[in-house]
Amino acid sequence: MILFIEQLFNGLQLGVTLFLLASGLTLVFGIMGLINLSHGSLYMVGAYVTATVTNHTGNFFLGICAALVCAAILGVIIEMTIMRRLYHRDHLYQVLATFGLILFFNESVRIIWGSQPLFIDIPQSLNFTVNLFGQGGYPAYRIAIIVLGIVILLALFVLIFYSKIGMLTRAGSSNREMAQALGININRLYTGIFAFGAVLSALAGGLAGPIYAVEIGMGESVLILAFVVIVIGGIGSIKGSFIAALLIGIVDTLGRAYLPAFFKTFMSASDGAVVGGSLASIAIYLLMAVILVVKPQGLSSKL
Amino acid sequence: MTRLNRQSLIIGLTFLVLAVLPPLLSAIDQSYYVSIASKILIYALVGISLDLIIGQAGLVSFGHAAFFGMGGYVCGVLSHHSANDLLVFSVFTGTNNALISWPLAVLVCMVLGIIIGVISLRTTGVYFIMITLALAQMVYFLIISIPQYGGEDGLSLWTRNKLPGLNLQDDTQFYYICLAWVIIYLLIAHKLIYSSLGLMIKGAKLNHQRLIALGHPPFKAQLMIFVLSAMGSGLAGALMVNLTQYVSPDYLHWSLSGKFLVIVILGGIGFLFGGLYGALILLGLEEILSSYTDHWHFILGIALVIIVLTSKSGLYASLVGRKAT
Amino acid sequence: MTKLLTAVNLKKSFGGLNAVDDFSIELGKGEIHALIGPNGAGKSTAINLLTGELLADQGSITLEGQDLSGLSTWQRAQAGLGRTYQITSVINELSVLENMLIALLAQTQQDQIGLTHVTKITPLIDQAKHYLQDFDLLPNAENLAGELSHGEQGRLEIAMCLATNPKVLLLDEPMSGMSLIDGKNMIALLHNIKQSMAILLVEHDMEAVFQLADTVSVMASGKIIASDSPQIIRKDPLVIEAYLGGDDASG
Amino acid sequence: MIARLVIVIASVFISVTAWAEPLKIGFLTTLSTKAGYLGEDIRDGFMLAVEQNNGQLGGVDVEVIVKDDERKPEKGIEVADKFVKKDSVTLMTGIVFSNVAMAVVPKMVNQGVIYISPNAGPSKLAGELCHKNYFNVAWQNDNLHEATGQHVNAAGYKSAYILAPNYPAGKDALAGFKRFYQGEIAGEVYTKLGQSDYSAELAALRAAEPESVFFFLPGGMGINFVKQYSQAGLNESIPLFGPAFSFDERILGAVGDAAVGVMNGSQWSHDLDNETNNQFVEAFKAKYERTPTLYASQGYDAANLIASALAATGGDVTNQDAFIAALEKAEFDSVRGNFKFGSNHHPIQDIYIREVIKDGDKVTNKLAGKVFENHQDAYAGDCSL
Repeated sequence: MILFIEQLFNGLQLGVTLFLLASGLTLVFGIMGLINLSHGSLYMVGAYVTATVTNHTGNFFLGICAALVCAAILGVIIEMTIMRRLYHRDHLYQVLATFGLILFFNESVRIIWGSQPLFIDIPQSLNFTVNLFGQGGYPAYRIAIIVLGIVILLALFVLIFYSKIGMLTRAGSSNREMAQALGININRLYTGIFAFGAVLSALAGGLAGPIYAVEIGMGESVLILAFVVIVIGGIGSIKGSFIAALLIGIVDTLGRAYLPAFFKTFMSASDGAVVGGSLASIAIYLLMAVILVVKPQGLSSKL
Repeated sequence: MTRLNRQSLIIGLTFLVLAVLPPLLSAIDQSYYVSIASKILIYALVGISLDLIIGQAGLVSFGHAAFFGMGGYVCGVLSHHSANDLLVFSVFTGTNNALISWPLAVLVCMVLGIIIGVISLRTTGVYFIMITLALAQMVYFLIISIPQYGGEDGLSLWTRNKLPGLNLQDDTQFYYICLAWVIIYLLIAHKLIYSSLGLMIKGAKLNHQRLIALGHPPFKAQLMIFVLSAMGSGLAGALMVNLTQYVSPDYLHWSLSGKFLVIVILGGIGFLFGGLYGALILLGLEEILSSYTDHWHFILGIALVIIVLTSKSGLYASLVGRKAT
Repeated sequence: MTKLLTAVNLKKSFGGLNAVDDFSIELGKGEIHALIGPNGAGKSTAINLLTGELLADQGSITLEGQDLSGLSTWQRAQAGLGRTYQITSVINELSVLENMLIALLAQTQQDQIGLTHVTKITPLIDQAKHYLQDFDLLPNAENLAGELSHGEQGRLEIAMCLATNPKVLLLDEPMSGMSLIDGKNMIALLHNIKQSMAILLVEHDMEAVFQLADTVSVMASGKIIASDSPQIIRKDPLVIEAYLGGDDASG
Repeated sequence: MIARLVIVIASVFISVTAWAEPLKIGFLTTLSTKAGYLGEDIRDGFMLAVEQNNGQLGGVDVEVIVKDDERKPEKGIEVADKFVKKDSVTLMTGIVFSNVAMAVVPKMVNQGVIYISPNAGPSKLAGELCHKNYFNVAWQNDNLHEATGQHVNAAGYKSAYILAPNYPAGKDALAGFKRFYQGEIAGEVYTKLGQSDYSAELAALRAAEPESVFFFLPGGMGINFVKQYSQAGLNESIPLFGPAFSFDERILGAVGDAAVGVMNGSQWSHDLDNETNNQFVEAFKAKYERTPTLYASQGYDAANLIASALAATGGDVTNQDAFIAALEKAEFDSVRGNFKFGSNHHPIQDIYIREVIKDGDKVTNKLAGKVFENHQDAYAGDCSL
């Protein structure tokens, strides 16, 4: 039974990591109607900058801050030069332009940092295990991520629903021309939102660095999951993305934990593992297909 | 020189060059490039079939690699079984005869197209893009988990499929087979686009509300064109597997679906020959850039961004001054 | 006069707001039934309930005895319910002729849908041109529908509806934005098509309403407050109050 | 504009091949993607040998054409095709990954090309599909897993929990381990390819309470697994074992202290004490400022093997049988000390177990003992050579 709780916690942690990435994506997509395939690249850049600065300064939090600043600057530059011209273009052209950006980012990282994976360890202050479940320890770092994810969710809620900028953002998203007519500087607002999305993605990358491998193309595998999250959650909905992120985190983790065991009961050990393993990887996409068939606009399409 | 006959001049010229390319290349001792040209034609076939549903029906599929890969796997599995005389599902004997495996590949893709089409056509817009991506990823993970067909290592075909009277091992003959299929598919697409069925599909794309109010649900017509597009990509997959004599899950990967979209956009959406020029431009760029530097992705990435920012409706279309529908 | 369409106490509320409450109406063949009322009275919502674009919370709709409530929009259209939209809904990027062909192929000429080249289906083309001639649109057969004047687009939309031989035609403010001449042509047009079908005319242009309508229903904040011949309605105090904005006409 | 584009494309087709007298060697390897550093190491090892003989191998001028296969079989096929048809190459090497090797090698050897694999050693090419033109100077894929299995067995661990990705090389790995490990298998888990989070598998593993854990997860997957293994505090309670693929010097750089204490099976280590190896390690560090990995050692050996055959046949590659006979003798000083070929052109060699230690602030491997003496792969019998 304890194992189940631990798996549930693992699912929660994966869900929160996905939410960090997906929140930036759904903001940009929901408010500016922009499909940004290169969102994963900012996740990668965040991880690389965090790793490099941490290794030089020895201070993980300094690394994270450096990554956030770098992502903000990068976000502003990309938005002003490229994204600004894409808002009114068809989704397909957004896909083509951001597909090009993926190639550009992957190759520039390879030129700057080389193709070898980078090393970054958990900050010493969090490198211990919490005796959460009696016999086994649960890495404190992962609990920190869960807590941080929830804090960011609340912060986003306050920002969107109770702050002036949030109000402007919602106005901008529902009717861009009207907002502009009322004197809101939409361009600066959109640059701000895009940069904010970039910062969120880089933060997710920075935090994921110590757990996962910091390597080229790390953004793309996570990008697909992030798109699944925001579609299931309802595009543009922060609340929806959080629920969907947790749902996918848990389904994927429990699937990987229990499906192989389930198939082993009536198959040979290796066949059961193979069938169970592959079904686990299909589970998320099956979940998305089912939800889209039942609710073609995702779980909740409100902001 | 009005826009129309400048366009038909370029198309005519293109097909002239394509028709004489192999002898031309061997004349200048570059016959190696014939197989690269075949690859461009195969990608063009996918581009044309994908452009059918994006251009005519407004359905943006991000999962066409599923059909491309599935077509390839049908051929790969059949010839794998015939080479090692194992039985498929312990019932059918494998075959290396193109007259059986190619139609079968197209048939399997038709069924897969119906399944994915029926599910995906319940959604519209961005959700359609996402659901096709999700279903294609499921096909990818399904195939990769079947141990006997090599999973990640893929399957090698010892020889290309056999066609009576022709030797497909010879690159030039294989090139002309690919060219023939591209032309046949173009004719089918042309017939569909200018038919009454094509008119209804276009109408549904441009004003879905009016078609419904007239009592004509576009689902059946959209499914039909979706399946036709799936069959085209499946055939291209079968040809690709014969060209490289190898099939692997990479042919089902989502980045390939992305590449197909890039080809359609580069060629110009809704333009019948768009897939051909998109494939020529993208693969041409790849070939040129990769011969100069290992970091060609870097340059291709920037080139794609510039192409989107400068042209309104696809590089080729803007060259000919065509406005995309 | 045979009753084609009868709607009995339809109700539709969005959250707390009762957009349409206890809405009943009957449309007879060869009769133009006008539905008037201030903005926000629920007229468009009522039409959308009839066509199925909105699902009624309560009430029933029958067309020649056939219950429509379970049917989707296109099924109701196939049952003989045509409609136009406040913002004329034609296919702007296609030619006027192609618009007509699509309207014919939608139902009446459905068996003509196939792979033969459109320009080669001469019977279909002739029939389409016949409609265009009736609606004085033949000269711009090859122009794009989007390039037509507002009046011409209105006529094209109605011509497309007629191509499906509807039993009932729901018109959503066809006169809005019309020039004087176009207005006159439209009134004449509605006059001579009304014999073969029942027409529901939602309109603000009182001059047109009183020229065309056989009966007039007045709607205010979701309810029908009066339904009678045009002459009686013209003098009904309740109607005047609803229009001139008494205290309760919440608009 | 379109005219200019067509001319540019045409010009590429007509790039005249320079007439070259030196022997061309087609070096097809993986340079891009996140596994690019593997190809770089093999190439650096190979080129070091060429440079030491100032641009020659066995007294023959060589031109090594290095091309990237982007870890895609179909790209590998395309480049290999170009080597043969455009550059008329008859000697090829360099492939890193088994799936690329399976796609390219059979086609090339059937066209008369001699292929010397510095890395990928799929079981099929060692067994039923072996070919007189195909040599593998590194190992057969299962060897390092077999050695680790043998070590875990000898060390007396009664139960083992084993993991690998859900693809053929993964199944070969666990089969290789089980071929020499007689103890109880506490769990056999196949993970998703390219998976990054192993928390679910680690929790299940802890619950199974095995005495030892063996895993084969190449590249980034291995990095993630080892890091998460130590973060879950498992490295104190359950010893971890694996093949050298997840513990080469450059991966240790990305894993750090999490890997300390892990035992891994390898046919080579930088502290292997023989004259050729010491010289190779010094020369590599001098030229590239980093410690060589086993991949670099395999690239170096491949070059010296070719050099020995070229010297024996006076650089005449046209007489293939003589050249192949010279390759089979393998009269070259391997960095692994004794090295000879089995009947199926795969190595018969000693295999060691290495321990990951902390040397100052650097994490590296230390030789911890010999597991196999003159070990041959399990597929030699199926080969008809």
